[in-house]
Amino acid sequence: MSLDVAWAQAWIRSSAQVLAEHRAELNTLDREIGDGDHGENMDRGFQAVLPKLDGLADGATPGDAFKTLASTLISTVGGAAGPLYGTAYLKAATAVTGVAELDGAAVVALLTAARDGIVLRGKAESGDKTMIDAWTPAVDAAEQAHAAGADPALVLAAAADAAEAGAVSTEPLVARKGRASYLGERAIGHRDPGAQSTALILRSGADAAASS
Amino acid sequence: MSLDVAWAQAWIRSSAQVLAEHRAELNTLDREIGDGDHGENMDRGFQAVLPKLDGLADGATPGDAFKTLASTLISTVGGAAGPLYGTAYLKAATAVTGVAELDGAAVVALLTAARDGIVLRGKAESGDKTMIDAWTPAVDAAEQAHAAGADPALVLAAAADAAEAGAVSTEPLVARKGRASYLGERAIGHRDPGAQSTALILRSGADAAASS
Amino acid sequence: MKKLVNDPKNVVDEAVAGFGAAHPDIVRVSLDPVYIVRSDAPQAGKVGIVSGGGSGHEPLHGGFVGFGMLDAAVPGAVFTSPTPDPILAATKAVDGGAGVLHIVKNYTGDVLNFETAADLAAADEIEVRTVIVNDDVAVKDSLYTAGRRGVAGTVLVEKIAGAAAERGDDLTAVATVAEKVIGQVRSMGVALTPCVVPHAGEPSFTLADDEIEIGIGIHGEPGRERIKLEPADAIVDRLLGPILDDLPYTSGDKVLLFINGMGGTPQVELYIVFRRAAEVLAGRGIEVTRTLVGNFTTSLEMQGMSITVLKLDEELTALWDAPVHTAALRWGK
Amino acid sequence: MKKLVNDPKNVVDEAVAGFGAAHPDIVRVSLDPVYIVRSDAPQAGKVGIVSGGGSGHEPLHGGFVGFGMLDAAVPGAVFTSPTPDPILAATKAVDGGAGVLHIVKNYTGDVLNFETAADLAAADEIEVRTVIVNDDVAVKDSLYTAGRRGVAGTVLVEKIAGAAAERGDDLTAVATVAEKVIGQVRSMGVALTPCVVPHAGEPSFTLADDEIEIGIGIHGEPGRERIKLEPADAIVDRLLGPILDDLPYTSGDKVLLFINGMGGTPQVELYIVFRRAAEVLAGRGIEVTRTLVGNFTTSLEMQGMSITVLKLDEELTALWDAPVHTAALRWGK
Ligand SMILES: Nc1ncnc2c1ncn2[C@@H]1O[C@H](COP(=O)(O)OP(=O)(O)O)[C@@H](O)[C@H]1O
Ligand SMILES: Nc1ncnc2c1ncn2[C@@H]1O[C@H](COP(=O)(O)OP(=O)(O)O)[C@@H](O)[C@H]1O
Ligand SMILES: [Mg+2]
Ligand SMILES: [Mg+2]
Ligand SMILES: [Mg+2]
Ligand SMILES: [Mg+2]
Repeated sequence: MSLDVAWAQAWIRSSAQVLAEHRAELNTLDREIGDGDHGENMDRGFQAVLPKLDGLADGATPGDAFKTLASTLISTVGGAAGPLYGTAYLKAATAVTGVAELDGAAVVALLTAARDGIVLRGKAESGDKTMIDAWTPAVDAAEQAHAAGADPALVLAAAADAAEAGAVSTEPLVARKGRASYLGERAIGHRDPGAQSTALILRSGADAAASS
Repeated sequence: MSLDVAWAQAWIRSSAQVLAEHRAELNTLDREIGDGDHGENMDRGFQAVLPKLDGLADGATPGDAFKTLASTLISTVGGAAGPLYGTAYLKAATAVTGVAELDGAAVVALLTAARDGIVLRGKAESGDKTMIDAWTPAVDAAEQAHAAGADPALVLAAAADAAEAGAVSTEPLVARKGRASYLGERAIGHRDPGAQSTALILRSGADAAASS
Repeated sequence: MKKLVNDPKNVVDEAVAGFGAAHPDIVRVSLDPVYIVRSDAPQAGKVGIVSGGGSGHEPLHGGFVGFGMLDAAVPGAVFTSPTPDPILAATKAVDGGAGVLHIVKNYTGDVLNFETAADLAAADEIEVRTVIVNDDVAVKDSLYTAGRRGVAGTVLVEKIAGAAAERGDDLTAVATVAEKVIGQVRSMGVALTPCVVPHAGEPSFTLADDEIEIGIGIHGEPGRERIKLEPADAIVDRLLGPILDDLPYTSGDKVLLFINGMGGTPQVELYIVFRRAAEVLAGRGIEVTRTLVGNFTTSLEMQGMSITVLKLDEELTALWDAPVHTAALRWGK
Repeated sequence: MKKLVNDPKNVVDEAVAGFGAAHPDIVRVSLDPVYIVRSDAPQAGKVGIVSGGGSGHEPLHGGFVGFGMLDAAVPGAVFTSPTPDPILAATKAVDGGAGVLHIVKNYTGDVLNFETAADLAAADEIEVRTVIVNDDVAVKDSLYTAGRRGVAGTVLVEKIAGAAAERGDDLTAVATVAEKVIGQVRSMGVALTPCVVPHAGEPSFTLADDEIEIGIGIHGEPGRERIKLEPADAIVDRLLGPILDDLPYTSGDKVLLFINGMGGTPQVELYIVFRRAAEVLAGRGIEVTRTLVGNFTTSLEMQGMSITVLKLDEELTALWDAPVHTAALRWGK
């Protein structure tokens, strides 16, 4: 199992499939505390990148795949998620530029850069009930797994587990960023859609690593 | 029992009460094949006349009461029913001008003038599925009852019976006048609201005569 | 029923009062009897133009009172034609000595009440001419019906007759141009949902979740046929067919294409409809030279729309383009 | 869901195409990427004004493109802010060398996407200034929220900034007047019914038959509180209170009072609301000197309305009165 460009492509393809399958669910989460389009937005963006993946040049790196994904998300998703995920993948791509195969440290760098990109654009802190509440636990778990000597696939799996728990952890929160922040106490009891899509995407990445 | 101004006032008051009671029913009939306001329209007009009835001068005749009713209906009902019933009562009032107490012939003259007034304005023929399908049988029945020697109250009762049957007889018809005419075959099976209000009004007149 | 109303009985009075308060530069309103006139009425020497009908079709007619269009509008109760009194009062208020044109939609109640008002005005020595708008091809114009209904085409009659009066045409000339528009304008509509009359409190009709009513009237009167929901383009084709067949418009004709919202239809949908209608007309060689898109003749909150096509010539085009300054239609001034 | 659409995926493209076909005298449209510009863009030496946001709020923003208002509008998918590409393309299309003002409603997505587009424009040496409209007092403006939302007050910002640009103000001056409007305009809305986003096919939220949502957002975002239906006057009072308290308007102030329909509310209801709002303002000694009533910032077919109050001075009044010629707002030309 090596985290090369084939893995990056598999991750993106599997994310597209998973997001398509969860489109309605993400819309529903967003309808409850936002405007109901998050599934639609993510699906549009990830479907749009699929044809472009095949066009990657010979010798392309994972970073090239993420850069393609970033620019596609920026130009097709719109809403809050478009710039946030777009920036995340752009920063992730930069963090691993030129690296043909990611090791555990590179995986941690990639996830950290992605999370930092989102914070740079969206200014959310932990506990604001946003996708950051999935990303930051994922970054922390990845760091710990890597420090404990886990292989890259297991680093990703730890990140995915933590992101899933992080998504669940948004349920009792009041939101302080994004549309859900307008709701005050009424947001309590609902899971943040962006945190949920982050969990789905990171799980896809871990699964792709496990089977690649 | 005499058909004097007190009877005319009692008739109008009882019509107002009966129309108020059947307001929703007439609206529903009109909703099915028209625009749903016939009960509203009739109720508005007859409620508006009530305060004016008390203001009739001493020595007023039934014709004066009908004239007051006519002008009130014309100025408050609107729609098709306002001018049609307004003209009916105006012509009826003219037909019995100055008569203090109506005999059977006067009742027939009153009903005939009312019906003719409606035809003059609305140009409907029998079988067009309009209020004429209640009025014309009523006029015919009144004539026959009078010819057979019935007293004025019984002439009115005969008219009321015939109007009720006439209203029912509109059910199988296709309409050729009024809003229901737009419906073609789809009007079949529905009773004409104006024919129904005519039946209610003539029944009120007969009841008022029977108890006056 | 959820509506932004106080007592349903006061809907028209309060709305007219609000309309007067919102547009004091354009209109003044009378509340007893209820009518709306140009703030500068009467205009000496100008033909006055009065229209009216049941409320619930706003901006028709009050929204079209002002320079270059109506001199007065007479709103009846919701979906009920006004009585003769306010029509007469409005007619008097706008009479500038050159006579008054009544523009009446073809419904029995409207025709009869305006007729009585015209008789009373004549008794007061005001010359009144009446034109009856009957543009709705959903209804067969035959001896067996009350004739075609007047619907959204009324807006075009009011605009063009208003421009003719404003340029100084006499009563006969204004009536003639109004009749010309009536002769050349045809419409047909569709409802996706019913509307709720405030005093009734329940829907004017019911449609299943997948049904639409083709040929709907503007008071929720049932139309030609009830069908399953179809794509917008197919619905447009269904409406345009009878319109174009009724008054044969031929290749090379210039027309005004008017997509009218029934009140509750989002504007994106009206433009989707416009796109297809323009496409179909172009396919027949008919040139769309003027357009109007929006909620102009509504049925309260009904979802749906109507398509109106008016055959234009130079005169009508110029009168359409002439300045107008009303609450709902304004240009050139 | 019953809508006049073909494939829900094509709603925006088809509506924009229809809009372009309906108003060729005012705009031209690009379909890839999707944006709407003045037919005479770019205007050399004039500051360009670009706004945009999710579709479904029509006539905002495309209906306000034209002389004296916007130079371009960029519609995103329904209720989803546009991506940077079309914003950049529209910015380039209207740049006449004097810089471009972006008018952005305060939603995270809108702010971020316009931000990226502005960065890209700067890289192309187009000077861009951005103003963020946040007039909705239903949302607390605090560190603990994304800040107040931009709603119907946006129309007033666009009109007044557009007039400033049209009279030749430079970019700083146009941005300054836009900020002045933003500083003095406040709004709050109510929903009686939800709306249905075409691709979602189900209502954006649910309200019981006797419930209304006070403080609704224009995407169907829940508001401040859900209450039982009340008479129109009581609802108006509930909305006006927070508006007037947020920006203390004092006796003697002159204001523009704007009653905005959410799309599915009949016009009679908007005027009933106007009547009460004007009454309340008069009671506080606040003079209504300009008015606007109608569907200008909608949420598809949602029933409901919002009230917007803008404090006027001579400059803002003159800019409001200046000629404008767009599909949805037109006077003086
Ligand atoms: N400032 C922010 N920082 C981080 N994430 C945010 C921020 N604002 C919103 N989000 C995320 O974006 C998600 C909503 O995305 P989406 O529905 O696609 O966009 P929109 O809110 O524009 O409709 C939220 O669930 C949240 O996770
Ligand atoms: N031309 C006509 N002649 C006689 N009666 C008519 C005519 N047109 C309509 N009607 C009667 O009027 C009734 C409808 O009255 P109403 O609902 O009050 O008026 P509108 O149709 O204007 O809403 C019909 O049921 C019918 O009986
Ligand atoms: Mg969303
Ligand atoms: Mg009726
Ligand atoms: Mg009626
Ligand atoms: Mg969105």
